[in-house]
Order: sequence, then C-alpha cells, then structure tokens
Amino acid sequence: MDLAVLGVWIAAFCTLAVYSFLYGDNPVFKFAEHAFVGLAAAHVAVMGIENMRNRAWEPFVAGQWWLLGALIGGVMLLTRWFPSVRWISRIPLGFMMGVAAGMAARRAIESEFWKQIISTAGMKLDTLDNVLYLVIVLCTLSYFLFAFNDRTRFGGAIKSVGVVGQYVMMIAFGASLGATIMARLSLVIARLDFLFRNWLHLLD
Amino acid sequence: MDDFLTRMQNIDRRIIYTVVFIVLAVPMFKPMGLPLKITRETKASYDAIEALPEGALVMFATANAPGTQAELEPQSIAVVKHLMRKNAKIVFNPVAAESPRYCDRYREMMAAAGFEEGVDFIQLPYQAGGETLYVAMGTDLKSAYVMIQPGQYELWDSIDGMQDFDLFVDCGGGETQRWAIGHIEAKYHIPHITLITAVILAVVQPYFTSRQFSGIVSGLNGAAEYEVLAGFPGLAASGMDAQSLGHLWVIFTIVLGNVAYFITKAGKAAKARGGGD
Amino acid sequence: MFCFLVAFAAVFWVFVRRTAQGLPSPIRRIGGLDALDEAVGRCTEMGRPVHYTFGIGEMDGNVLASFDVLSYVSGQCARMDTDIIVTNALGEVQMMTEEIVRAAYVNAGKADSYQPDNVRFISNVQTAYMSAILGIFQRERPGANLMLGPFFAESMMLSEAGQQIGAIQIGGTGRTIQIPFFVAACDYTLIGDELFVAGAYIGRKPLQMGAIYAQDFGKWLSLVLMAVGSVLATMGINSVVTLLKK
Amino acid sequence: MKFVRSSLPIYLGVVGGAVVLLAYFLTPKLLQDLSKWFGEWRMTLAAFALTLGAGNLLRIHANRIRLKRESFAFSYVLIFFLIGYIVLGTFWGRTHPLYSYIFDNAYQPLSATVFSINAFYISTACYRAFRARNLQAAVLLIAGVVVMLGKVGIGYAIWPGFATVTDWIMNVPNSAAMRGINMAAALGALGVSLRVILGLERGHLGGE
Repeated sequence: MDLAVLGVWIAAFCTLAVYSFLYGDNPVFKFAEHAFVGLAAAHVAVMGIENMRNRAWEPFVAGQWWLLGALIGGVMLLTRWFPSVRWISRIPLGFMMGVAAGMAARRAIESEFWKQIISTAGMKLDTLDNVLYLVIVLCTLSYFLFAFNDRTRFGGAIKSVGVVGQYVMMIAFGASLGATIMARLSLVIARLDFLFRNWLHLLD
Repeated sequence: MDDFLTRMQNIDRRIIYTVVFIVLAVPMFKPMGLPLKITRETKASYDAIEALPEGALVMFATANAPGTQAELEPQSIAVVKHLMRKNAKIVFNPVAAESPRYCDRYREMMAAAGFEEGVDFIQLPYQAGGETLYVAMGTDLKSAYVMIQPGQYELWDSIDGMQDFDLFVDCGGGETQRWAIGHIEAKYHIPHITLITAVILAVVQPYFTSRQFSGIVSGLNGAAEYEVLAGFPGLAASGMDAQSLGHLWVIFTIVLGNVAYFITKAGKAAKARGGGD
Repeated sequence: MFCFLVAFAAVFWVFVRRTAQGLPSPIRRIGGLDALDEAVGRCTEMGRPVHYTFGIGEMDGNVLASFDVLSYVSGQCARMDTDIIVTNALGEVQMMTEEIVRAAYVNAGKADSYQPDNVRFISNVQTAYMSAILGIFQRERPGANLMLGPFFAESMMLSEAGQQIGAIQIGGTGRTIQIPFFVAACDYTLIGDELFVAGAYIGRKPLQMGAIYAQDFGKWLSLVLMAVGSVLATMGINSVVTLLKK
Repeated sequence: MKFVRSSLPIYLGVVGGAVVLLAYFLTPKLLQDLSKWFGEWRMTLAAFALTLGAGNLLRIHANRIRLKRESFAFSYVLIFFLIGYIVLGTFWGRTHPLYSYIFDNAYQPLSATVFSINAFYISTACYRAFRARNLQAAVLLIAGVVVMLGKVGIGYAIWPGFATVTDWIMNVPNSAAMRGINMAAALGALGVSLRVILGLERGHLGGE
C-alpha cells in the first residue's frame, strides 16, 4: 500500500472517529480527541518557537536592539514554572494587558463607533426604509442604557423604547440563525465528498 | 396520539442527525441542478479583480484553517486562478497558525502554471499576534516582516509599504476583515475584497454598504457564483443541491415541532375548560 | 474623534470620582447576571463543577470584561466548595486566569482548596479546543456552563453540547455575530454591552459604576448626533457629518 | 519590592496602553516608534505565552497519569503526539515531508470534521429554539423561517416574495439592530479598556 493511499485511510478513520461522537462518547473518539489536541498544541508550539527565533532573536542579533524588551519580557514569562518567583511573570502580563486594551480601544472607537455614527447621521430620511433603519438603531441602542431608574416616568419611557429594541433584536437574531444553517451544512458536504470521492471512490 | 405529539416535540437528536447525513449524501450521487442566483457582492468582487491592470500587486492575506476550508478553499482557488489570469503579482500572507499550508498549495498552483517564485509571487512567514500584526502592517510593512532579508525576494524588495498594493484580499471566517479595514483600508484606501464564511456575512455586509469593502465572496454559494462568473467549473457548484435539500429537512423539523406544540397546547386548553376526552 | 475620546475619558474620570463619594446608583436589572448565583448554587446542590470559558478570541475588551465575572464566580465557587473548571485558548489569558482564580480562593479564605489543574490551557486552535470541550462535558459533566468572552464559531457547539448534558447555561459576547447562537441554545444571554457592564453590575464598585455612567453618556451623545444628523441631512444640511469627520 | 510586585505590572499596562492608543491620534516620531515596538513586543510575548500553554497541557496530563485519573491512558496518546510533533517540527522543520503528511492526513481531517459537527448541532438547536413559546420566541421563529425559505428554491416556488422579504429583513431590521448592538458594545469595550489604560484596574494583577 503506498503512502498516499494510507494517508486517505488515516484521514477517513479520523473523520469517522469524530462523527462517532454524534452517537455518543466512545474510546475511538477519545483517542482521536487526545491525538488531535496533542497535535494542535504541538503545531502551535512549533510556530511559537519559530516566531521567537525569527521574530525576536535573529533580528536582535542582527542589530535591532529594541527587541531586547521582548526578549526580557519573554524570559520573565518563563518564571511561571518556578513558584517562588512566579510573580515576576505578572510584569510582562501587565504590559500585554495594557497593549491589548490600547488596541481594543483604538478599533472600538474608530471603525465600530465613530464611523457608524457618521454613516447613520448622514442618512437622508427620504424612504420608509431609512426612517425605519434610524428608528431601529436608536431603539436598539436605548436598550443598552443602564443607568436610570425605571420607576420614574422618564425611566419608564426609556425602558419601553428598549423593549421595542429587544423585539427588533429578536428579528435580527432569528434572521441570522436562519441565514446560517445552510452555510453550516456545507461543512458536512465537504467531508462527505472526501469520504465518497477520495476514500470509497463512489464519485468520479 | 398525545404521546406521538409529545415525541414530535422532542425528536431524538440522533434521528435528526441521521436524516441530515442522508439528505446531504443523496444529491451527491443524483444532482438536481437547481439554479444559481449571482449576488451583487460576488459580482462586485469579480469586477474589482477584472478592473486590475496587468501585473497589479496584490496582497492575499488568509486566515484559512481546516475548520473554514469547506467554504474558503473553493473561493480562494477561484480568486487565485482569476488573479493568475490577470498576471497579478501576489504576496501570500498567512495570518493564522494553520494557514501556511494553504498558501503552500496556492504557490504550487502558481508555480505549476509557470509563474516564478520570488518574482511573481512570494509567501510571507506566519506571525502570531492577530490584530497586532495588522496594526504593524499598516504602520510599517517592512519592519513588520524584519525577518525577510533584503535581496531574498525581488518582489519584496520592490515594495515599500502597503500603499504600493493595488488590491488587498482578506480571507477568513473571523475577525480579520475588521482588522483589515480598521488598520489598512482606513489608512491607505486601497480596494479591499473579502472572502468569508457565510456565517459572518451579516456583520461584514454593512462595510460593503459603506464602501469599505469593494466586494464580498461569502460561503459555498459565493464560491459557486464566482466559479460561474470567472468560468472555472469547480468544487463549489456541485455541493449546492445537497445544501438546499439539507436546509429543507431542517425547516421541516421546525414546522413539525411547532405544529405538535400547538396541537398539544390546544388540547390542554380544551381539557382545562372541562371538555371530554 | 480625538475630542470625543478625551471627553469620554474626562466624563469617565469625573463619574468615578463622584460615585466614590457616593452617588445613588440605579441600574436596570440584567437577567443573565442575576442568574450567576443560581448557576453556582445549582452546581453545589448537584455536586457538579462549574465550567467557565472565554472562547478562542484575542485578548480584547470582551476578555477584560469577563475577568470581572470570573473573579466573582470563582469566589462564589470557593465559598460554596464547588469546583470550577476554566478552559483557555490563549497563553496570556491562561496566565491571567490562573492569577484570578487563585486570588479569588485566597480572598475567600479557601487557599487550600484551589486546584491548579482545573485552570486548563487547551489550544488556541479552534477545533482542537472544541473537541477537548466536548470530551470534558461528557466526562466531567459540569452543572453550569458559563461562556463569556470573544466567541467565534465555537459558541454554537459549546452551547449545544452543554444543553445536551443539561447544564444551566449563560452565554455572553460583544461579538455580535455569535449572539444568535447563544440566544438559541442558552438559558440566559448577555447581549453585547451587557457583558461589558457585568463587572460593575456584580461588584458595584465606584470605579466600575463610573464606567457605566460614562458609557451611558456616550450612548446619549450618539443617539442625539444620529437623530439630529439625519434630520438635518434630510433637509440638505450636512453639518453634523462634516463636524464628525474632522 | 511591594511596588515591583503589585504596582509595576499596572503601570506598565498604563504606559503600553496609552502609547498604543495615543499613537493613533498623535504623530510625534518617538510615540510612533514606541507604539510600533510595543506591538512587536506583544507579538513575541504572545509566541512565548503559546509555548507556555503547551507546557501547561503537558503538566495537566502528566498529573492525570500520575494520579491515575479516569481514562488516563488517553493522556499517554496526547503526550506522545504532543512531544513527537514538537520534536519533528522543531528539529526537522515544518517543511519536513512527515510533518506535512501528518498535517494533511490527520490534523486537517480531524479539524475539518470537528468543525462540521456544528452543522448537526445547529440543526438540533434551531429545532428547539424556533418554537413559538412566547411572543419573543415567536418573533425569532417567524424571522428565522422566512429567511430560511428565502434562501432556497422551494421557498421561491411557494411564494416569490420570500426572497424579497429576506433581503429586506437582512438589510433593514437585521443590519440596523446589529449596528445598534455593535455601537453599544464598542462603547463597552472602550470603557473596559480605559479602565486598564487609566490604571484604574487593580483587581487582576495586584494581588499577592
């Protein structure tokens, strides 16, 4: 049996092993699951090691001194393995959290908040659809107002607008689900195609 | 009867799964040839590539992974083939840990068609970092890829930064589209088209309406449409029938569940009013 | 936009100061967060663990917000002597959650019951993560499944798998596209911003309450800008958009 | 020492976050350079963290074997593939034929199949969720079924309007509601991030 054929058989075994879980947990699935988690972790670690080498160490040796910061931080992270000095790893962690927050803030404000205001505020209310669009955006956003007391008349009004928003969101969620089901089916189609065509040769 | 109706409300999931298998498998052997409607998003993507000048410089960033390959791979192959027809110079950029293997295949495809590695196409190394990487590319492409030595690739040496590109293709089923428009499109305004899984179309579509994306190819449908437009009969079109049939089965179970639910509820209400058995 | 950011930060600061001095703080109720205690309580009764996950997304605002909830939930678990299993997909989030869960146990006076092996790194490969969770659900049978963070396609699978083992489920994410899946399969769903205010809602610390007020300020501002802007745009005056684009 | 232990991580976070955020608006060269470096550092640190994660996995499964937990035999399988594949990838490289062979014939089919389980799960989830138990669920159901019918040929055969209504639902209510949710969530994310950037967040890293 040549290697390519063996490969197809291995792949078919893997496919069926995973699908067997749909019936119930079983040793074959357990084997596939553990093998897969191991392989995936290894693949990521291999990528990580490669990145440390070509992203930090090699350019640093080639004269990009500022990468020293990353190397020191990386070594500090490694202190996690030693309980007595594990607190050191919090230092680079704090830095990572800060940079992550900075990035998140950047994207949140520009493309997800500001541009959306501009796009909505520039909309001409000359069709019924546009009026509706604006009203829906306003209602949905009102649902997310938190700091008010719903026992006052004003608060009660906000709450009722928010309830309208809630119903519109249900329309949106229902529509998204409906639109998604068909797409998800294509994932199985690709696997069946593999089983019937490449493995069993039932299709040409 | 009541027993039957209750059971229709709680069909064993294994039965549902088995039927899903069957209805997806049958059309593979007996295609029905249902018609295909081409959406404006796919058409716009096709037009964007068709409008490129000969030898245009394109970045093909991909986050393709085994989980998304069923949808993204047929799309990617169709788009790369189309780019090859335009003699585009392509920089493949795997942006997820599992993506380099896919880029390898596109490169093999190009090399087999007589394109020269290093001159007509290159593949950048994968780097961890996600959004950070997109920020870095937008800030300074060359220093984001410090590990590529000058002189290593002729094509890479001729590029100064993102502003040199004529088109940015972003392929992925996750967050990369937003990073691409947030950090690259926002800054350089080069045309962007995106290849996505159908699931995320709803969130990506507003960016098409706002012209931040010039085109969207979404899901297996998008791939099939693209194949038809570009004239490469391929993988995607053959799966469309199975998809429709599976879809009908799901609709059927939903209707069944609701009908049973309402009959039972009506029955209960009648009993509560004191009706006989 | 920069002006907005500065204004937002300033409002934020002012509200933090003012709530620190004690401002009455009415907040509307959020069902999904009220259910957290119910979830932990149910696990305690049944003698099953609580499962907590962030999904596989990058460390972003969702994760930062979810840290607050994890801190609270693991404190509750420590007090009630219920195990909490945290599964992670990112190296840095793994390290952060180790710190948080450990601290929660220490603060609850139960430092000895903290089990490091229950805070688990699985994989940042989505599908490997999913398959491991399917296994954990079948074998360790958590009684509650809390999914708060930046979720991708794993949302559907995790919530349906949790449903199959009869766990009480709370899902929440700011990644809009995944919310419908949580709505379909979870008992409670935190929609978008509801996750981000979770910390304030549970903790009611002045700092976090200040954040809620500042966010509400931002929302009011955008409501007004959009309404006024489009009315003016209809009349042919584009001054709001021009102003915003500066 | 107390400063280094409990406050330094927070201040480093403040500096990191503030530099990255401000560099988006302000142009001084130093700020831009710093922001670029910080981004590069974080990418490298993320690589370190990932590798550490693999170590955590190894430790947990080694413990399972040591304590003879339920079905610990499978932990041997995991450790075998983990170590074997790392050794192969690190010393012979990812381009080694055996590495690619395993990737193509085991890793990739496993991954694709696990993902495709979503198709089955979504069908049962919708079967349960799309039931008109109350008014909200009814709204969810109606929108869902109309869109589902709008996506397939038979829907068109029943009533040609399904496709039009689907387009309308996707473009008006769906798109508008998603925009509202997104905007609120963006503000939420901004609020959470600012707490870190302004150094107000002390809970997570400040403990002993």
